[in-house]
Amino acid sequence: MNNLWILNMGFVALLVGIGLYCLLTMKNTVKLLIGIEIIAKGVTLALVASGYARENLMVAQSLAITVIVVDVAVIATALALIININRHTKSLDVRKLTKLKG
Amino acid sequence: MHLFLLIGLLAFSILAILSRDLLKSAISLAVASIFLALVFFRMNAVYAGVFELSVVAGLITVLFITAITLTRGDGDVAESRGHRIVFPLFFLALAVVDLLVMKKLLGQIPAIQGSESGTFSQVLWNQRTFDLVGQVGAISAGVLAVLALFRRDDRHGNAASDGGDTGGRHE
Amino acid sequence: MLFLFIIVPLVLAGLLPLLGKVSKRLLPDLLASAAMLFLLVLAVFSARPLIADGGIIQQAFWFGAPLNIRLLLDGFSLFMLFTISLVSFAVTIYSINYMEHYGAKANYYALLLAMIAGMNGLVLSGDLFTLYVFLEVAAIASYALVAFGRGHDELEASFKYLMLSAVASAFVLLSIAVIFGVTGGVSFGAVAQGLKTLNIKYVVGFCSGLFLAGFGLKAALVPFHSWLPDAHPSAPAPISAMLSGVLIKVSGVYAMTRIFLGVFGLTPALTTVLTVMGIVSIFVGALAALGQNDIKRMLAYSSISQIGYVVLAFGIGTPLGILAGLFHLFNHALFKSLLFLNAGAVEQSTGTRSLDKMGGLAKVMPLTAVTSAIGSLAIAGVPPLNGFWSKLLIIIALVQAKMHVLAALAVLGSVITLWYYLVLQHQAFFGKLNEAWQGVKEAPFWMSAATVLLALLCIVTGLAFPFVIQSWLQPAADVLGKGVGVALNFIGF
Amino acid sequence: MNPQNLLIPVLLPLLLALFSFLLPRGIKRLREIVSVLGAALFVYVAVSFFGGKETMLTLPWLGHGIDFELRLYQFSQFILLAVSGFTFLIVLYSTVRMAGNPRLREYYGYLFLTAAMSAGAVLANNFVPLVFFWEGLLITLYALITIGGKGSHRTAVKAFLIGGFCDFCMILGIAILWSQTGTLRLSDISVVPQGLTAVSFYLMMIGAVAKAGSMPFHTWIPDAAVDAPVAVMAFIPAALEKLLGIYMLSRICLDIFRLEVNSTPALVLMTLGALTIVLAVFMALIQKDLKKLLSFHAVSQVGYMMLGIGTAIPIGIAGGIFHMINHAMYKSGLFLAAGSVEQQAGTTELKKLGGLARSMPLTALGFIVCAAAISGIWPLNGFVSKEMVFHGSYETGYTIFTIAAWLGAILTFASFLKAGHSVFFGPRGLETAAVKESRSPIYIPILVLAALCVLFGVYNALPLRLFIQPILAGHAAPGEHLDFTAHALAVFNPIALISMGCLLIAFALHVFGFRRGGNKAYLASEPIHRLPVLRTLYDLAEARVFDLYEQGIKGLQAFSRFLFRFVDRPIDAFFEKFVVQIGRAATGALKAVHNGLYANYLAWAIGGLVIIVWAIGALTR
Repeated sequence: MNNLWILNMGFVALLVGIGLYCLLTMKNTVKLLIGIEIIAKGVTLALVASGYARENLMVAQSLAITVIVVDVAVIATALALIININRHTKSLDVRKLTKLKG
Repeated sequence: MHLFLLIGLLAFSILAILSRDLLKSAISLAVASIFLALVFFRMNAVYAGVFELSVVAGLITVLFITAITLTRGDGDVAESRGHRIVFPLFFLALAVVDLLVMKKLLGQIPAIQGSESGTFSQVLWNQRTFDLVGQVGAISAGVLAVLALFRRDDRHGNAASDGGDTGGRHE
Repeated sequence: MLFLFIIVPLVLAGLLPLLGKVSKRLLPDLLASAAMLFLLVLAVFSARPLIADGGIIQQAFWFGAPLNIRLLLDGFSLFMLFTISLVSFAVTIYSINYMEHYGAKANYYALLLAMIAGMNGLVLSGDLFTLYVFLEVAAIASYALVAFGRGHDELEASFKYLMLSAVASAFVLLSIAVIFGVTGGVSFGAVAQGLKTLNIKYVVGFCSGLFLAGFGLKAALVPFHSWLPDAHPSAPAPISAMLSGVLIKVSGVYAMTRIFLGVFGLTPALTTVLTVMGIVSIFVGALAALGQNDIKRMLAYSSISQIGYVVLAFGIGTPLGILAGLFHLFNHALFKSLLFLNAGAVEQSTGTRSLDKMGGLAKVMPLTAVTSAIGSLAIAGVPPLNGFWSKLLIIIALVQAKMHVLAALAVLGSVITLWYYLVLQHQAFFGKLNEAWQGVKEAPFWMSAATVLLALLCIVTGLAFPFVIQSWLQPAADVLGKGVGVALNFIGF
Repeated sequence: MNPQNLLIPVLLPLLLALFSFLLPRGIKRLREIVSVLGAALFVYVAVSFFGGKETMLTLPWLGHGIDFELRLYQFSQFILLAVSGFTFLIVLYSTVRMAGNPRLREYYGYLFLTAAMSAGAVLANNFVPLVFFWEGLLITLYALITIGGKGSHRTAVKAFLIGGFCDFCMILGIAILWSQTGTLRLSDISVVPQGLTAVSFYLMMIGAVAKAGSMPFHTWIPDAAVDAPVAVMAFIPAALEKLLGIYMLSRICLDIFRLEVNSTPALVLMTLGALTIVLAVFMALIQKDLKKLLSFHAVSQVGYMMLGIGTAIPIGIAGGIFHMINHAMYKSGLFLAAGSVEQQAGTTELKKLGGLARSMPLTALGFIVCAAAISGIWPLNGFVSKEMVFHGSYETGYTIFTIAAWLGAILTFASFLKAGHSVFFGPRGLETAAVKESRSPIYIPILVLAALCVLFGVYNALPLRLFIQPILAGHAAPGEHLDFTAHALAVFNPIALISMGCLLIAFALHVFGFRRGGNKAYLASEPIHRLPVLRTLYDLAEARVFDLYEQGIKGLQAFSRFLFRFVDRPIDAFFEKFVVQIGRAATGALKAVHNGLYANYLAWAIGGLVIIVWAIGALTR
């Protein structure tokens, strides 16, 4: 099953890659968060695929579930931050967040 | 079949990024999640699939949509149109590198058989208990974070409605 | 017993928001401080005998029933536990006065406790994945704590911190996934065992790179440091102290060191990359600090620089280098938290963080000025304070390892450090008293108590450094010095 | 006795110091009351220790032979008793004399800190704790001098630098000794000073005699006499530093090194002593300020002690040590009396004072007794100890030292005749018309000290048997005669007769000078002042040509000017033009690239990852 693992990992790389592309080029903070989500998807896929390849699927699934739960907490915090920021700047533009510099 | 599911996952992810409307993005993300869940089902990872479906496609999408509606109106940010040209180029380059490197890098790993034992719940409860504690921690940290960020303003002393309490940086 | 390190702060973190409804200040103050003191005592007295003959694995109990949780404790993790408990105790008693004007104390303490639970869990875990989970617990709590003031600066800093940190977590997790796919396990022992039998240098190198980027971002090594000068100054002072003093070390340096030295084994390639990153961080941090006008931002850049020293020392990989790195890590935890707490006291009294506007504060805040002078001298490496000894050890280790150029650069970096701390001290505390601060008062009791405690520790550690090294550092250095061997002993994990 | 108890003399004053530091300024009497009671307790502790068995305490400290070791034996019991006694008297005196000083809190704090450090230094049996306490004394001295207020800071720095230099010498000596003997425990070391150990002896001797205030390390004392509070002067340079310095010197000469009669180190020590006696007393003679005069005597008298100890003959050593305790008593008494006069009359300038004996009879009585004691008048204690030193120095065969000591005695008496005459007798000064006697806490310590002077003179058997003999017992050759009480007050021997003659000469000199000065007592020393060669020397001394510190400072200034012009400027230009510019450019560039854009920061991180992965890949073989 090694080939399937490589195929999966290839798609993981693509997902992470487009996630990073989103983070690098997009301006909307919510969009950035979606980029993070896509990276997280890639990572979950990587874990399950690795478990499948090593016939260690049960451990892999529990790891994946943990990742998902942690991810929810991160996303919730991030969205709370974004809503708070929106109250201050009346905008979702990440480029307006450049007050701290130097 | 597996390949098609993966391509579907990728396609909806790309859609989620490139779509100009945030709501469409969020929904595309949910669809991508469904595809990922299907991939999991195909790999017999039923529990992970169910979780992906319910939590990511469900809960996270709800969170996103709530946030988007809360910030809508003043939240429209025009993404540049350059993405239509830049992104395909980027994606192509990424895919080429991926194809070249991944096989070479991971191909050398010999296949060893794992020693799977027990059912899912046994594994989760008996081997990964510590992770569960971590999960509890992460959830409570997340809840506390949200509570802290949406707390009612009960500070006293200097009235700071607009972050004025850190002083020095307001020159 | 070790499980208490995680469960006590975690349970208390869950209870505090409820208790906060009953008593807004007294109860949270009391409970949080008591919990920290308890953990400190636990770390010093109870956990220490456990590692009398090397590391142990302890099964956790929950009301008498055994749980399937195995905690790993050896010299290194005990040392980190001690450092965490010490700094967090000082920070908690400092918060009693400082957090008054922020409000929502119960919530604040709950987050702080969650962060500490996360760090303790990270340190006690013997498994790559568990390490990641607790890393995230500490990180999530720290995002909220950075943004606790909810001003524009805080939110902006917190957001950037979160977004960069999330990427770092993804890198770490990807690496774990690959390692899992290669070896079929995630515990230290299984991974070390698996990697030993396989000959896949490039995959391991790739994973090391991912880990280095991920943990390097948590530790704020150049070029992954960019979030730190925003996040650390924006947070409330005790949290700045906590982040700079402990969090970047636990979630960055500890995790990195544990994996590279204890699981992967230090390769020449890693040594080169680590030392170069260390030296670059030292200089970028120091030079950037030199140009700062915001006192906390200067301290934040200085943290980057000092972390550079720690990583440089670990990168050498010799026993002396490891010892020096550990010692500097501990010392930096002491004096950087001290300096951040003092900066907080100044900010609270004067309402500004701008060095230009300060001046002559020694006259109105003598205690703060003195403790801050001790901290500054210690971090700049003036004998006989603790910073001097650890930097000296680092330089000796570099010379021993025949890295003469790096040694010279490390000395140069230390000169720049002295320079900007003199600037800081001079502009803030000496010279003519700014008219506006005529009525400024010394920091309140608990704040002063925390800073005095840390300042005394700086002096004591400096004077009695052989004792500190003997009793706390040597066991930790021994563990790291044994390299992968230690992880292999825990194979039955 | 429980060895742990040895910590009490160190910890008790330390606690009192802490109490004083922590007690808020507002509370009035409590500080004084607790201080006096605490000091009394300190005396009690010292008394209870006295006569006890030898006790050692060892607490592990830094390892490597560096332990916290204390040792109580006859000598340290005695010095501890003296330290505590003086602490008590000074505290009692300060309750009135220092009242109203705005820095009272620090004053009592540092006073007790000094006592704690002294107790530690006396008891220390390991060089490292010894140096620790010794250096601590330097810091408290600095702090106490600065309490004097305006102008005292400069003197404090001077005292600090001189003390620091000499202590550095001592540390160097200790280091050499350590390398030679391999141990830091005082009681384990006993070597003959030869070669490197002789160097070590000289260095440690410098440390010890400088603490005692010998020439040429004395110059801060007269300055401090003017700037520092008089209670501080009476406590530290007059009493404590003598006790500690001479104690240390005795231990160096008796225990640590085995000084042999007329060996080179012994001769060096004696020469230094004789020079100190003569030069300082010449300076004292012409002083026109009571406190300055006393402070020069404080220097001069050290010479007797050094001379006595330097003889390495039992009677000389006994004389030196006995002189130390005597000196501490009468010199403290004199300083306290001067303080009493200063408080009542507002000045200590001899010219402005006069005829105070009637209005301040008790102070005058104390002063006269103490002055008689320091001048060596039969049967006071000064007579006894000086005679012993004379005998000792005579027995070495180098009569020149004895003659120098006699010369010192002449001038000492002459200068005290002058001082006493101009302050307490003669016509009343115009500005001091309405002077009253001081209050009891001021004159009681003076009278106690004066009474002790008489007691130790008349019943000299008491101190000699009780204190001095046990100290010598372990060191003298077996069969040596150690009981000096028999000839202590004997006047019918050549040496004592010459001493008496000296006093007569001094009296004659005073009368002669008094007449020549137009019946003005404060001018009585002028004839000597105006002698051809001496006059030039005095002028030079007045210009501080002999003050090593001032000269050193001048030399340093010249050197630094040189450095500034030819070394510093070029380096500065290099820094200014090159380093600072580069630093500024780097800082500016770094500030510019930290532009706050998230994408920028993330790009660094990803770039960093790529570079790291590439580097690891390239470096992995």
